[in-house]
Amino acid sequence: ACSGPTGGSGATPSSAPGGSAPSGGPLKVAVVSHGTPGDAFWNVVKNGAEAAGKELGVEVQYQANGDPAAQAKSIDNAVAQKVGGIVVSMANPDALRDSIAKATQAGIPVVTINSGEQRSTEFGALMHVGQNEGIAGEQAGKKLKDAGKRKLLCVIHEAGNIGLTQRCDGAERGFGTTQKLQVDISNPTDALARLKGALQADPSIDAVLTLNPQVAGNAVSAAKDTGGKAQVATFDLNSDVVAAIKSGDVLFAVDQQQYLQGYLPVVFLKLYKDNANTVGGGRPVLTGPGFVEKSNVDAVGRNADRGTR
Amino acid sequence: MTASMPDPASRSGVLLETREVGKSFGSVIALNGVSTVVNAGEVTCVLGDNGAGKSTLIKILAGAHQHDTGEFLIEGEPVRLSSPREALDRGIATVFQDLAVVPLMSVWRNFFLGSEPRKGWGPFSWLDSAKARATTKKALSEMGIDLRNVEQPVGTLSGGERQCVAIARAVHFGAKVLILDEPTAALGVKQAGVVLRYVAQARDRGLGVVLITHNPHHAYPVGDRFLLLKRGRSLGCFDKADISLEELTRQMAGGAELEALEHELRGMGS
Amino acid sequence: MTASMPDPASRSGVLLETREVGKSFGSVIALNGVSTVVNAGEVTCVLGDNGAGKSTLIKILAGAHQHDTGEFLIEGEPVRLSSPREALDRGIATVFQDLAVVPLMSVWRNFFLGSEPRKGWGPFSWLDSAKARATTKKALSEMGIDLRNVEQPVGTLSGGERQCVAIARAVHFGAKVLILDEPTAALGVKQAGVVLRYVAQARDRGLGVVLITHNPHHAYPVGDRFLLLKRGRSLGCFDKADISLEELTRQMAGGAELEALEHELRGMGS
Amino acid sequence: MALAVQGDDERVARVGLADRLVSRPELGSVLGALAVFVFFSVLTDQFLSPMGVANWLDDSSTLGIMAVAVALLMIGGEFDLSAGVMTASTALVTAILATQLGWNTWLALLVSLVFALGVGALNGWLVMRTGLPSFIVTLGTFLALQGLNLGITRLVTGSVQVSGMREAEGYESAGYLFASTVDVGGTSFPISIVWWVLAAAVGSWVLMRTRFGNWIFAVGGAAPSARAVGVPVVRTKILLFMTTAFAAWLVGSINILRFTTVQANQGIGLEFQFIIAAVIGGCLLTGGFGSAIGAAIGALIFGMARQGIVFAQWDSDWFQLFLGIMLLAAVLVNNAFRRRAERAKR
Amino acid sequence: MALAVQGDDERVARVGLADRLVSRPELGSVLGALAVFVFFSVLTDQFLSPMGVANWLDDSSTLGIMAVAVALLMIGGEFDLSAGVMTASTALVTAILATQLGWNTWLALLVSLVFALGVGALNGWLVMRTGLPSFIVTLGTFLALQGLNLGITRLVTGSVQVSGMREAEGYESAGYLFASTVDVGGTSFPISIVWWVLAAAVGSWVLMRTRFGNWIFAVGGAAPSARAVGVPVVRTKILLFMTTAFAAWLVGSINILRFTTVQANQGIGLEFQFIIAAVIGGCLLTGGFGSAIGAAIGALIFGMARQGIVFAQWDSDWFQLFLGIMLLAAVLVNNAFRRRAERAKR
Ligand SMILES: Nc1ncnc2c1ncn2[C@@H]1O[C@H](COP(=O)(O)OP(=O)(O)OP(=O)(O)O)[C@@H](O)[C@H]1O
Ligand SMILES: Nc1ncnc2c1ncn2[C@@H]1O[C@H](COP(=O)(O)OP(=O)(O)OP(=O)(O)O)[C@@H](O)[C@H]1O
Ligand SMILES: [Mg+2]
Ligand SMILES: [Mg+2]
Repeated sequence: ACSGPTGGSGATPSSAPGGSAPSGGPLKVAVVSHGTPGDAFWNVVKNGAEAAGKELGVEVQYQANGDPAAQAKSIDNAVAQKVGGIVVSMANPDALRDSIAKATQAGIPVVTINSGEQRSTEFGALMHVGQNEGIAGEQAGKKLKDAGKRKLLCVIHEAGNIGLTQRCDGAERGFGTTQKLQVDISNPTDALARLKGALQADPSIDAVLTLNPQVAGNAVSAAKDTGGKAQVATFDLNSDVVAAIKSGDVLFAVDQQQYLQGYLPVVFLKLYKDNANTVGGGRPVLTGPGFVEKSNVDAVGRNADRGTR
Repeated sequence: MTASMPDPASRSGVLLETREVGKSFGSVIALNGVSTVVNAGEVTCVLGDNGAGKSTLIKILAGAHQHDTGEFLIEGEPVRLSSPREALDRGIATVFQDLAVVPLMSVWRNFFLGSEPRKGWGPFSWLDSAKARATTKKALSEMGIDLRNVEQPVGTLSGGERQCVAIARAVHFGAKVLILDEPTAALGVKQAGVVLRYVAQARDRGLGVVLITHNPHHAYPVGDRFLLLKRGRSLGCFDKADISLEELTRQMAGGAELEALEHELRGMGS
Repeated sequence: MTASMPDPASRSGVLLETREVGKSFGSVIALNGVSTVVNAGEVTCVLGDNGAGKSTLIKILAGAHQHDTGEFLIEGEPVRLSSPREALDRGIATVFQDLAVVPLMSVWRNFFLGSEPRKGWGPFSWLDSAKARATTKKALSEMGIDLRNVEQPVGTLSGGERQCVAIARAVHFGAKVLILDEPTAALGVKQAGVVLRYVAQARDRGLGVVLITHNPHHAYPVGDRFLLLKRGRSLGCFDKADISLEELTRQMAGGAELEALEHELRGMGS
Repeated sequence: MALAVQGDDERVARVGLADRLVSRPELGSVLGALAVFVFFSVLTDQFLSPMGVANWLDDSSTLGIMAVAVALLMIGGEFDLSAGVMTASTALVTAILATQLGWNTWLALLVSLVFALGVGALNGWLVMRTGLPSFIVTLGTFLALQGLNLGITRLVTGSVQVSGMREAEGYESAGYLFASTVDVGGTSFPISIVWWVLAAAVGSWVLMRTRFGNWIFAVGGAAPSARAVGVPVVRTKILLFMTTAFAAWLVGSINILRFTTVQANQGIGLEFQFIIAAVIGGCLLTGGFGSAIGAAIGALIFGMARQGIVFAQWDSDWFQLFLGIMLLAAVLVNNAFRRRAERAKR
Repeated sequence: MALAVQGDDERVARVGLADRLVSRPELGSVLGALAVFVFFSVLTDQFLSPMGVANWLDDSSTLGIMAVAVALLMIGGEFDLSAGVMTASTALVTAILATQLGWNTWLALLVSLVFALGVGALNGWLVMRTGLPSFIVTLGTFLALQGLNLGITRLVTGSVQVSGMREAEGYESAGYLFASTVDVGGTSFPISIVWWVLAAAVGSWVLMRTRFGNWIFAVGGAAPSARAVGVPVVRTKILLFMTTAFAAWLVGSINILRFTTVQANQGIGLEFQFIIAAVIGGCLLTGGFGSAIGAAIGALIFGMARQGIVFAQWDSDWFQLFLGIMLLAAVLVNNAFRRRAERAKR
């Protein structure tokens, strides 16, 4: 494999990317995300990265922490390990600036995923894969507006989670007046009851956007129990949501194809190391948002259970 | 308190006996080679300084501790009681020095704690609380304690009333042997009199009684036998005939040694 | 323990005086109209049953409780001590019945707890631990307690040793008045003798001493004045000349009433 | 016999009378529940509508089942921080066995029950055996279970949730027991409300009317004294830990059968809600005092407040603040009541 | 004088000797730290590299600062569940004042310090005033602060994070104190490590060498006894709560100046890590026993294990499981040590 310093991307001030990796052994890639451990969305990212690692013979190591300080420390850890590449999601870019700088200074190529695309180049990242939670939310909002909805309820299932807040804010941009509701993902009974309560309290709500497939299931029950006027859209899939899309209970699921946000960076880093390829030419590689609707649910749905959609 | 007398055959029998019983806690030897007997229809008094091991001895008799050395016999049979429950089941009821009441629980619940009367079948049995309340009220009023309300938490009773609850409980459940650890310590003279009268009564009903006290004036009138302990060892076990009240008092206060001290203090005094 | 005598002028002075002092806890009247004096160079003994209010009285003297009624005077000046700290600052040191030691802390830390010797300036001062250790060791060895190690937690000492730590501390910090609540209860006869000798010594140095005990044999040799309490009320305050040991013993055991009881018990006995 | 010694102790002064009323542990919670109920009934229209009522009863129900068990444990003088995650662990065991191994739902539920009781017994055994505070022991099992939940779920399914219960054999019959709804006047009430009422009733009955209940008060109030009069302290406490685990299994089963899917990180943080409900219901954190009914009402306050806030369309950002203030207020009021009661009775 | 009464108590049998060694509270944590250190040094290459060392020292540092303060509080017999969120609250106050109101960083830090000390004093005052367990009181402030953090952040910024500290006036100088790095042999170590060592040193010094330290042990070991000999119990305990709050302010300031941004939900759950570090470090949950150095080492174990797991490339899914088992093992070992020590010394 060639490991020449070709610097195809102007974005990296790096020296030899391949050269800094431990000689011999397989490429090591650290993935550092801002999802809390056990988060459904980020689980798919993890699966994507691990699948790519397995296929390409890359050692992938996944760390997740919602606390930006802990995320920064995970990046430092990866730098200390002299990994061959770092994949990081930047929900809170400022907090990660110094750590990412440390990585690029050490000649480790960094790929940003999911959030923080505006700051990606500024921080010296190789490229960005995926797209802002805000944009995903905005498009979902637009789509609901196009469907003729008047009033939207956006459901945040984890208090203070930055990614979820960005999605709801995006939805508001795309849709207009949006009401926000906070539920507790760790207590499904409470989530259901609160959804019902919110729909009852404001009967003018005719659309619900949930950010987690389990909450989507709750929202569907809540909508049915309160008269069935409100329609549900959600982020992410599970088998229940797939069934609900088929039956028309769920209008659509936003599909950020986050599997790719895990998978592609590993491939890109491998290519970069072996072949000095870069992708995107300084612009983000978009993974979505796609929408899973009645029309395409059959094709997509099968994979939700495997943890790849 | 029905005054039914047990059959005379058991009246003179040896109920409890310890032979050279000893007990250590870690490196502390709390009791060492103590022998005594408790006969039916007699009162055995245990006397001694603080820390002499009185409570330790009766905790062995009551199943709260196990002895390390020596032998402990109940009606001639060597035993090793593993829990207070077992002692109770063998008819040995105890009033512990720290009373073993639960302050936040009501009087009647404390009274029957560990020996609750039940109604119903098997796992679906429930407390016969009406009976428990009535029995508690009766047992206490027989001791001269007339509580307004047996639902009152024990923690709200005065020390003396609390003591009476514990004693009434032991008398109620004590089939053969009644053990009282300093029952009169928290009591005024009048109540102490009632307790001593109780002891005498239990003795007359044929129970064996073990009475612990600091006060020779309380022990002497009711006792038949006096076990003197000092720092975990026995100073001897005297029958009432062999010892006078004055001698008992002197022994307990460490009389001889004190007299010497008294002289010395007078000498150096102002 | 330097043997410097205070000037004779203060020797016969009244150090502490209570006039009809009373104290209630919620609805419990623990103390009611108790008067006594503590003179320099004299020992005032407080005697009484359990729960008589002895500890409550000396806690008022020691600043741990405040009296509700009556007057409390220190050297003629009416006061109301708000904390044990204040009492200590006025030269009144106390050995509480529950000892007021912290079991998990080392001996020397306990000894100086609340009155730590310090080096350095203002907020940056630190414990003079070398001095504290040496002082502790010296004060204890003067009491005849030779600890291997003053770093040992107090909780690992025997009850007697623990008592001696508390007493040595009080003697060390007691400038004018020394109050001892049942100091001999946990002690064997020998150690009790040492404590009584200490009391006598403190008295001879001109301190006023308040001694509480259950044991008239301990009280009589050293006491100059005897305050008898019963159920929160004073039975009287006697000078040594006015009362004999026998009378004192009888009073404490509730003698007269007991004699009546004794007759009764004999009558019904076996 | 009966020489009249009588309670006329001259040392006891006046005794308050009206104060006798305030000595029930659940009094504070009943008043609190009334206040919250009236407040939201007046403030919002939907709160008193049949559907609104069903809504807050539903929310209170699973919390209430746990609160009753946790209250029993707390009265028994112990703590269980692992109770929240246990609701997820039991659901996960059931779901994995039923969906991944294809077991019959009933069998899966049974194994999950055995698992729960085992964890409860382990908690109790560790606490009793080592003499360590239950806070630290159950904090350990809390963390361990949390790790197991995530690790095993990912290992088995590759995702962080297990779903598909609906297809499992025996789902219908089990669902009927744990997850059906009961129609009352056109509004459907989930059956978990029945379980909640049942738990409160059984808990109260056990506590007040059985020998075991007597023992619970005793081991929490004064364990050495209880042992001295023949109460099997170790057995009682271990059984209490197992009761909490059983309740967690019940709630886990209700959840998995009702929602047919379970997330690996479910249940985290709920342990505090259980404790808060029990404390609002009048349980003493230090043991020996409290009531099962009180805890159930504490859960009701919780549910009403939580849904009332939604009905009133308040910003849910402030919910935690409200919760914290409610907790502080509740314990202060309970505390004041108890002090008055104690003062009155001295 | 000195009549030789002497310690020859015939009732005390043999006394163990070698057992004297095991009576230091921090012994368990030192051994644990050594074990973890050796284990990961052998297992992975990078663990001992300068950057690796910087990494786990960094991770341990802020945790260690808090652990020392929490250990002091725990030795003083109290608990603070609000300590975790406090690290976020103080950072938020600083950030909002500096970025939204444009205050000078130093002034913002000062106000935030006053806020922290106020909350600490409130915690302490409530606990001492009401006599309630600190668990329940600080659970209340924990919830209230959590709500305030979220509510106020969203109110002021419309999002759940505050950023832009770098542009604030005085950022440079303040950052120098709290968030700079120190180069040692080409590797940069964050200055928080210095703060951590300082906290451990000051904590130990206060605990072992000052009068206040003596009082901490006393109020935790036996508060009534301490009061009886003239220790100001209330003042000591309130000061301990304020110390914890001060440490939270220090950590909050380090975080906000280093990362220049703070999220509203930061810090939640960390309170358990502080408590765990203190307990691993040998502090007794019931008070009166423990060491500041031990807590600092407990944090070190935590940091080494957390980063070591990453170095060893273990699956992070199982981290919590590992943590739970480590906690249980640590307390069991500490407990066994202490029992042996006590048995030996009886
Ligand atoms: N559980 C225990 N662990 C260690 N030592 C103990 C224990 N129980 C008692 N001891 C010790 O054993 C000795 C005897 O104690 P015991 O309670 O039997 O004395 P006592 O004669 O009842 O004294 P008192 O008159 O004060 O009640 C004491 O030195 C005590 O410290
Ligand atoms: N803090 C308190 N709260 C309520 N009641 C109290 C308190 N302290 C003491 N009492 C009560 O006051 C009365 C007198 O108690 P005190 O401790 O003074 O007795 P004592 O003479 O020292 O007895 P002993 O010989 O047992 O030490 C007792 O009835 C006791 O229950
Ligand atoms: Mg005893
Ligand atoms: Mg007393």
